Amino acid sequence: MFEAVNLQLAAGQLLQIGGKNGAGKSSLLRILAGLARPDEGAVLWQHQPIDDSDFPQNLCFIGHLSGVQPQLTALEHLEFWQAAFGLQPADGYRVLATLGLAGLEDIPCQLLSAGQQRRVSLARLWLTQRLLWILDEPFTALDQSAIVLLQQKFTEHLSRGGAIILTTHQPLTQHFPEAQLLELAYRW
Amino acid sequence: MFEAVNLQLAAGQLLQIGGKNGAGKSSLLRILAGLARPDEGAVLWQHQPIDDSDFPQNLCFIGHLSGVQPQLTALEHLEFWQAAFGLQPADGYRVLATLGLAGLEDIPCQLLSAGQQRRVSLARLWLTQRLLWILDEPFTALDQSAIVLLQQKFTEHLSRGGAIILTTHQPLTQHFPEAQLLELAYRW
Amino acid sequence: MFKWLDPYAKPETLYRLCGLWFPWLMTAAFISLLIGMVWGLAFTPADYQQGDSYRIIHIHVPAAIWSMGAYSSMAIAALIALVWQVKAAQWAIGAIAPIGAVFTVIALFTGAAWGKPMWGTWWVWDARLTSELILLFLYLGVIALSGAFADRQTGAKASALLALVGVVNLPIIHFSVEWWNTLHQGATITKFAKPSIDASMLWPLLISILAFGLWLAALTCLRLKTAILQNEQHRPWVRQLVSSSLKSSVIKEG
Amino acid sequence: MVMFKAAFVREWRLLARQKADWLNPLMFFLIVLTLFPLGIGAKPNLLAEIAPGIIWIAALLSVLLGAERLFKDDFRQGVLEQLVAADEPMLFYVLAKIISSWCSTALPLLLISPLIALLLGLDATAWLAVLLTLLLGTPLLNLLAALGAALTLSADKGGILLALLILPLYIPLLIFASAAVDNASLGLDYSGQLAVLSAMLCLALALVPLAVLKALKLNVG
Amino acid sequence: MVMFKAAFVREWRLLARQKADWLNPLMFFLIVLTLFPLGIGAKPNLLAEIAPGIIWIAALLSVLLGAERLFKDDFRQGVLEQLVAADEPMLFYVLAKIISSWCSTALPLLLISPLIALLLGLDATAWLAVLLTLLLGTPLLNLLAALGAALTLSADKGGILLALLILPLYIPLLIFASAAVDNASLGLDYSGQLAVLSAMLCLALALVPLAVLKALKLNVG
Ligand code: HEM
Ligand SMILES: Nc1ncnc2c1ncn2[C@@H]1O[C@H](COP(=O)(O)OP(=O)(O)OP(=O)(O)O)[C@@H](O)[C@H]1O
Ligand SMILES: Nc1ncnc2c1ncn2[C@@H]1O[C@H](COP(=O)(O)OP(=O)(O)OP(=O)(O)O)[C@@H](O)[C@H]1O
Ligand SMILES: [Mg+2]
Ligand SMILES: [Mg+2]
Repeated sequence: MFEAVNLQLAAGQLLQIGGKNGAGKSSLLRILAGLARPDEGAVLWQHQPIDDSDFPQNLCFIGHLSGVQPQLTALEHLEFWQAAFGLQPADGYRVLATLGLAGLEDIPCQLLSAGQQRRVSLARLWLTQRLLWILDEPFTALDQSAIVLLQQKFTEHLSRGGAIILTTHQPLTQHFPEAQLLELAYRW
Repeated sequence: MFEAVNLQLAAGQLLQIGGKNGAGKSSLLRILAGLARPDEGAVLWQHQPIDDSDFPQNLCFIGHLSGVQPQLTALEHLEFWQAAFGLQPADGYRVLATLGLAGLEDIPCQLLSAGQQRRVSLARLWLTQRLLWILDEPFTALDQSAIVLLQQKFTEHLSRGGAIILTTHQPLTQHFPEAQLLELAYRW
Repeated sequence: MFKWLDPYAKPETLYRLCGLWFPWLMTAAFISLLIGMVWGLAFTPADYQQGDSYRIIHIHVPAAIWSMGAYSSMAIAALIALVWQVKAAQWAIGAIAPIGAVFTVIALFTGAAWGKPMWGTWWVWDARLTSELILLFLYLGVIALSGAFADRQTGAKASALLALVGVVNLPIIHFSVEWWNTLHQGATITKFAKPSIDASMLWPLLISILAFGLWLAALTCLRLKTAILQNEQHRPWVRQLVSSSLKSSVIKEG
Repeated sequence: MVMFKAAFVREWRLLARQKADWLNPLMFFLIVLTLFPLGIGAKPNLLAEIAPGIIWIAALLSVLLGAERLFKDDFRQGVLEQLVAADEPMLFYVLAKIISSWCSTALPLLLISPLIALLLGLDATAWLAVLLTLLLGTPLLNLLAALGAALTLSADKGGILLALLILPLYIPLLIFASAAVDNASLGLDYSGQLAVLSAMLCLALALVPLAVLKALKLNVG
Repeated sequence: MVMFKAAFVREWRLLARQKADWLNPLMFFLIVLTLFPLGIGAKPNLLAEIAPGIIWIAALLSVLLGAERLFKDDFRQGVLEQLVAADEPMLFYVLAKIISSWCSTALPLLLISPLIALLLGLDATAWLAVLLTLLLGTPLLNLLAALGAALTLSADKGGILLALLILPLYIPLLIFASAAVDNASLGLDYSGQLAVLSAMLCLALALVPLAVLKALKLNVG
């Protein structure tokens, strides 16, 4: 599917994967996240194949699907992920308030709007201390203020030495002048 | 939920409903499309309540959900909607090719990428002669070229006397200087 | 067609009406229940065949009849809710269903208790008993369905539809004793000709039946009142009601 | 009519794509049937005696099990909301769904009924009765299953709520059908039961599709 | 352990939110039980004879019917892919799922078993045997159901494929369990069958969660 993709990412870097619909961005992200296996080649994490390293413990992946359970409330969603990440219970209310969800913490997520659900899903990024974020079109359904918020979070994460790989159809570069861009070509 | 929304739309007009996440855009669209019943007030079509008029026969609604069956191919999807709209069988291949899906007509839609699925879903707009289009964030998952394509289609539809109501978080105005904009405020 | 119904369908009016009726219904139910039970259980002669065990009839028959009565009224409410989109009728379904279910349980339980001395077994799978059991399942289905949706409105409407469909079971229950040969008693008092039961037993029984009916109505009013308050809690008239009742209680205390 | 054809073609394409949709109910039916001899022990007389009831219970459960998916996918993917909004002739859509679900779940059962009769040791008259009652009864099963599926569409309880709603409605059917087969194996007349079954079927055919339609709109709106 | 607790709490919240999740299997069980007397006719002797088999078949079907949803929602909403990618201690997640599914589907059956014994006319010894076999057997049912659910996760065939995969595995269980109850009602010793059941349970407890884990990863990747 891909021809000779070769990429490296250092700490503090953001990599945007671009390309038209169907170019293979999502497929590439799933390979990078270890969810799919490449036909050829390998994904390395600190010079080791990801299967043999502590790569999964350093990864936070959010794909096209939000991972938000419709019957649970936003707060309960966060509690679960805190435990899953092995974190101390933090103040979920605060994170949700940052994301503009104050007052909606106790409503089943299925009653939230599309953008609000996306925000709940992205709230994981405010919790985790993991190094590598792999995000597939994180800006979907978000309004401008939420996009700004998320980009600020990205900047903060990068400045702490984290790395981000993401896809999006909206141009990013003005906010992240140092971002790498990998264009995948669509060929059929 | 809403306070005093009052809007009118004439033929050839585009109405963009704006507002932050959770402002009530989707809810408003569902009410306008007759899928939900307003607690108070009424939706009129050519001066008649929509329940009593030929409104549904003039409507093409595409919401947050794509309406694409994962197991069917793009072509089969189109055939179904042609029949449902009561149209003569048209050349599905041509429409799909216009949308950049040439060569993918016979693949079950679940194997397509997110943006390609969205394109299949939007292909209905190329088929129908219905007057009013109600679209909830139609640009989601689309790449730049597809967005341009869709906006051209909008222009064409408007020039033919059609009307469009849509929501989107991306600014539209430079392409449609005459578009009306209705901003909903988010209040909790 | 039912325009005269409209004012009563307004939640506020309905709430007042329920509040008005409830004390009367409840007192009437209580008094007739007392008369029926005391007369029936203590003062009527023992049956020459069944001895004293037949006295359970004073609970069994009213509960059984009104388990069906409750279902019919629920179905009527469902029809109104679906056809005329009356919200109050939706709430009425939710108000009646649990009461009806309890009546059904009582009928089943007393029937089983009566069956043990009469037929020598708690339970047989005959048509009357089974269809009454189905009635219970239908009630439970209506209750379960109304609670199964994230959107309450959808749940209410869906359960209304189910309640309507379930009406087919009512004739089956009633006529089961005629259509199949069963262990259960044939129609003795609910047939149109002269009841085949002695008057000294009939009168207390009729009073008990009346009492259960009143009881059903009273409880429905009560539950409907609560349902209205719950569903309308954000409306101005409820707020007003609450604040005025708060004020009056303050005055009393003061 | 165009809509009916389109919906029907669509259903058959889906069925053809997923052969399991019609193979599985059949296999489930067979497996449930084999559970009984295993659970009860190999007592031929006993088995022959309970055979009619068991055939019917297995048929009923296998229809029930496939019912949940009937409208679920179309609902999840938003097909239904688009149809409702455009007020397409939804009744045809509903009918096409019900008919093709009957073809895919019940028809195979009819076709293998001789095999079942053989397995459970039923004679020819009893088998004929089984066949006739299945012919009259299974459309009713599918109709009611469609109603249940439509009612529980946006409920997040899955198949078991559906089962709960529908099984009570199946019971009259079960009673008459197994009584018919019972009578047949005793050599008695069972035209009365067949008449009742036909009457129930006619009633359901007239009313259920409309109720399904109503329920679908409820769940989408 | 933290993960186990978190997953467990999450499951219980979901259950508490949807009471139907544990009420419904119970009701389904009861309704299926009532189907038999109806289908077979009111013949008390016959019923008592087939009662143990029937109880077990109904239990099996009701566990089966609830099984499909076990991982489905988490898969559809992308929870699973996020868990797998982050390599969370998935085993705990799996265990929490299985245990809470047992608590919600099988435990209620145990609790109402006296009522069932009454309805089907079983005596006290037979009831005890039913209770003991259910106690040993139902965890096995849930374990296998979880395996089936995990295996068929990304297949879009719904519950019926799952049923096909799992029912054959249930058969040994069914045979031993109903033999035990049969023996009990004849006044014979049935500790042998209980021993076999316990052995099967231990084996499954050791192996199935790992297999489930593997199957989940397969379906997500
Ligand atoms: C669990 C067992 C039983 C159930 C579920 C049951 C159910 C019912 C129902 C539903 C009715 C109302 C029928 C109607 O109004 O059409 C009824 C009426 C009645 N039952 Fe039972 N019953 C049971 C046991 C018994 C027993 C053991 C007796 C006495 C031998 C009995 C005597 C009666 C009588 C006398 C009536 C009034 C009949 C009439 O006038 O229609 N029932 N029962
Ligand atoms: N059935 C419901 N019950 C209660 N609240 C609801 C329901 N549906 C929507 N809401 C609330 O109504 C608000 C508006 O939702 P809506 O989906 O219309 O927003 P939106 O403007 O489309 O947002 P987005 O840009 O995120 O799509 C949200 O805050 C949501 O929580
Ligand atoms: N399992 C599969 N089998 C066959 N082809 C597949 C499969 N999954 C994806 N594809 C094809 O691979 C291509 C790339 O898909 P992918 O989802 O990676 O695109 P994408 O770049 O993320 O597009 P988008 O911007 O629309 O999200 C698509 O053309 C799709 O048809
Ligand atoms: Mg993609
Ligand atoms: Mg929206």
